Amino acid sequence: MHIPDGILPAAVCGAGYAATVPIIWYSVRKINQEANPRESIPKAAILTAAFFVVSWIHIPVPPTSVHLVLNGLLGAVLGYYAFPAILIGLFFQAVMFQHGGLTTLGVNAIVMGVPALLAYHIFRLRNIRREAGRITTGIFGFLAGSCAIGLSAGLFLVILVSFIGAGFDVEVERAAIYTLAVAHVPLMFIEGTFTALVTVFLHRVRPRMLDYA
Amino acid sequence: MNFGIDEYIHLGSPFHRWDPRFKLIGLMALIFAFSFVQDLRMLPAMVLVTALVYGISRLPVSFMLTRLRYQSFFLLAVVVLLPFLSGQTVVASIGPLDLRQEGLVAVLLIATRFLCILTVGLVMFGTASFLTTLKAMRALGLPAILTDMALLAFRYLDEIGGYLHRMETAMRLRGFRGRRLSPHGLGVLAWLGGSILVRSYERSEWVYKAMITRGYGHAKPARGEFQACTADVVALGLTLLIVAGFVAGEVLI
Amino acid sequence: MSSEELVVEPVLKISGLCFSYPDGNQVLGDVNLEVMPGEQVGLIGPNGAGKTTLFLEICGVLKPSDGDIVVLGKPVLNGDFRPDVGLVFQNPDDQLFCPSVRDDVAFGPQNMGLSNDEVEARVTEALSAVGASKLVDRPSHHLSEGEKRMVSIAGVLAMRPRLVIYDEPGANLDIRSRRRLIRLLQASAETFLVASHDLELVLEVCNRVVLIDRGRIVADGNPREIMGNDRLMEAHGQEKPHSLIPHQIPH
Amino acid sequence: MSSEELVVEPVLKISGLCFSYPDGNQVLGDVNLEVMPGEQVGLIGPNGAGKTTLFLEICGVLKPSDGDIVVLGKPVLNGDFRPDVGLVFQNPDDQLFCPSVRDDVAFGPQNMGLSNDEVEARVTEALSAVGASKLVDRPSHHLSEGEKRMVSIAGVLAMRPRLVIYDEPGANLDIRSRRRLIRLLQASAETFLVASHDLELVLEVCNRVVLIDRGRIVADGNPREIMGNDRLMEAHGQEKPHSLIPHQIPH
Ligand SMILES: Nc1ncnc2c1ncn2[C@@H]1O[C@H](COP(=O)(O)OP(=O)(O)OP(=O)(O)O)[C@@H](O)[C@H]1O
Ligand SMILES: Nc1ncnc2c1ncn2[C@@H]1O[C@H](COP(=O)(O)OP(=O)(O)OP(=O)(O)O)[C@@H](O)[C@H]1O
Ligand SMILES: [Mg+2]
Ligand SMILES: [Mg+2]
Repeated sequence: MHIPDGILPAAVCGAGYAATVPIIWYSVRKINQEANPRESIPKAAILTAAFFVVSWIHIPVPPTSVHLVLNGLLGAVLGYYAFPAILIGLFFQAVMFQHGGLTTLGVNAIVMGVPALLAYHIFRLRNIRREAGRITTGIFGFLAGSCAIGLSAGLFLVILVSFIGAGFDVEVERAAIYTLAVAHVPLMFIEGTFTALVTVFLHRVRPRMLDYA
Repeated sequence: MNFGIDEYIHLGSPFHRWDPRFKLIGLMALIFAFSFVQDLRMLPAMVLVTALVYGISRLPVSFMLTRLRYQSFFLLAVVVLLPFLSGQTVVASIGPLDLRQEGLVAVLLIATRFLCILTVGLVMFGTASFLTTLKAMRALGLPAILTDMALLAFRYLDEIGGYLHRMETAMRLRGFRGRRLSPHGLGVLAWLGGSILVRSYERSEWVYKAMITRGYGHAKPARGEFQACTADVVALGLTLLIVAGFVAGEVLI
Repeated sequence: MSSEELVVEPVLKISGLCFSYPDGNQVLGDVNLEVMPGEQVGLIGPNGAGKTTLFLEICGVLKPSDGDIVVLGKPVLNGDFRPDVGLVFQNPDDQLFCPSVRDDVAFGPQNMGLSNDEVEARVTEALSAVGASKLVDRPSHHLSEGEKRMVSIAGVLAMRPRLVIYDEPGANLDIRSRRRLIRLLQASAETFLVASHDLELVLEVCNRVVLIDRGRIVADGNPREIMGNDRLMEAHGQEKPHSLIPHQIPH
Repeated sequence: MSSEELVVEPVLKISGLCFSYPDGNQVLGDVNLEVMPGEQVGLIGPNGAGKTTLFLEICGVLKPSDGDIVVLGKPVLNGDFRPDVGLVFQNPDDQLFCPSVRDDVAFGPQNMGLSNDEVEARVTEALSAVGASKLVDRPSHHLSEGEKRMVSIAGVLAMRPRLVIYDEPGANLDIRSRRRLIRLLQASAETFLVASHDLELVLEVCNRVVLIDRGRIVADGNPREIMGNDRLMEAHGQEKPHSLIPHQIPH
């Protein structure tokens, strides 16, 4: 779900970059309000690498296998570090695998990163009434994971269809969006389930890792 | 684990010698100029400039071809679908499908821009080690939080990739075959992912301790790793001239 | 070879094994090795000699460039799952990925398709074999280094392998845990291969030693003879274990 | 203590140090230790005895629950950066956090606020002290275990600490690299503390040994005397090193 180079007009790419600036600024400000922002940098950085690696795990979806995006999980675990983490992850991908693009880095960061921040806020809700148990954690993990990927897919499609090429039939456009959106429902389910399972695992093994949220 | 992107950093072409900060600015500007192109008549110039850049960089063509592989699916989808879906002017019909002119033009534009940007990107990142590039970005004033995180993430990517590799092997040797999608199978994969996160988290706590015993955050690291000479500036000027040419061409035509 | 040995089928038979990693340099060159039931073989050699690579070959993880590996009469095929060969990894963290010790030890038996009761019995048996029964309900990520080592061994033993391979089992252990490991290996009835830089450990648990350097077997035989051979050991970056050195200091 | 020693300022003076982790259980209880310049102290004790915790206290990473630590006449404050104390971590991968060897060795000196030239000189000096000058331009993650160890030591020596602390420096090394490390420690003029489960190594490099168990110092003195004391060693989960054991087998 990364938009490659060459597809989008320069103005949209530029707008994407421009939009990352305030989000990064906001994230950094939130991070600096923490008790010990210095301590979290190595944590967030190494977990960025870890998320990158975890997304290489093949999830079997017969007849093939898929890689998960995991931006919901990333939001749940990294909180405000999620956006810088995603920006860095996308940059690595663009440089090392030519996956995604350099001009579209900003746009892709918005598509992946804004839903991650949303997931963070969703996942935080689990502690709203009392300390969350395993089941509550799982439910909110599912919501965080599936909402994040759902929103990302939505943004991705809207951007792609509105800016690619020279104008579609309205009908074709609507049909394309609907088809692709429906195609993403199983993906939302898998991402949500995987996120739920991982958050429950972390809750059981290293609850401290979920402290951000 | 940088997947061979720095396989050819020892070739010693002018691009290899170019100050990485200037190279980043120049080639980024060029890439954006390419993405600005909307007119078919600009395409030959774009291809020519790209070929020139790639030729000067002395990177082998095979390098580009292997890198192209990763994105070819998306490109293929665009090439196959767009001519039928986009635009009004029908130029031909294949059965129930109409081939449209606007779609064809869009495909040509997209494919060329894609290839040219990818190629210039390869020159940008394939002629210096990734580490040097990251440091150049730091020297260009990217926020410290981003460059610190990127440097650390880059350092530990290989190692964490090793965790995944060995843990998957260990799982396979104990009979795990994750080929079918089952609740149990997905659960095991989630444990695998979770374990990697936990191990990385623990590593990060030790890394932090090691960093503060060596004074992390006490003084800003001294800068001045890069020294530009006249040639670097001239090269940047030349590149920006080409960039200006593209923008002017696009606006005027 | 005596005629008696010929009747017994070797547990492991490697002939003419060669291997290179994709980046080109040859890591194993013409390895020949035969291990008989009940042999407890120590594999020694410097870093990068190819010990781990050889183990991965035996387990079918890596595909030989040339040569054959036969375990218990059946050739090892690349990617095959062979419950009769168990590999204990150098770093227990690579092997412990389940949330609890029970899940972890049960992982192999479950994948072998055993019934729940059978799995449970295997878990109990394996954990008591390594003396870690108390840990069964603990999360694996909270154990001490020595405990992790024992649980990872239990996870392998629970599949009842007939050939167990230990890659540096003594690494990172304190003296007490190392002693416990040595006892476990001494008491073990399985045929095993153990790679180690801790030569004292090899001396205590093995009845045969194979010295490997740069992907070739350079010596094979009695532990005391090989490790007592100064010239040989030094030539391959090893040191004679202290327990084989005459004393300078009176006690 | 003789009157002569009293004139020399101790490098390290710990008095009445207690420490508990936030989860409650006490890890260090009333530790008192004085290290004089030129002393090379081996710290031995079972897993979980509190060796690493003690080291983190000395470096000011952890805040004592009670007691004082004074290094070179100046009290250690929590969170302070004290370039005169250098800690070499057990796992070099924790310590080599910069992507290249040069950056890593330069990290400490840069944070001390030295000029670029000075930093460069320190890097060269430290790398040549550990015999790793060739590695200066290599990425840190592609080094062998032994190389990583040497580079991580260089990263600490580059700050020119007057007290160097080594946490299990011999772990994961093959015999050749271990020997190189022993040579380095034997040649070192700094005062150092070294924690190790490899008692032979301690015997070779230290002129004093401290035995710690469950957060308390239970013995302190001459290496041969302490490690030769069977009763003491066994009571604290240690084993007499082989080189101090009379031989059963004739050579
Ligand atoms: N994935 C890999 N790709 C390329 N080369 C590799 C890979 N893994 C190992 N090697 C190389 O193969 C050689 C043998 O490595 P191996 O890990 O088998 O040695 P070893 O005897 O187990 O060493 P150690 O005692 O350090 O565990 C080394 O030179 C190593 O650099
Ligand atoms: N971050 C932590 N939180 C809580 N307890 C801890 C933490 N780190 C260590 N401990 C506990 O403190 C005790 C001492 O640990 P420490 O790491 O200092 O031992 P050590 O002597 O260095 O052991 P080893 O020989 O295994 O390195 C152990 O019981 C350990 O479980
Ligand atoms: Mg090995
Ligand atoms: Mg320790």
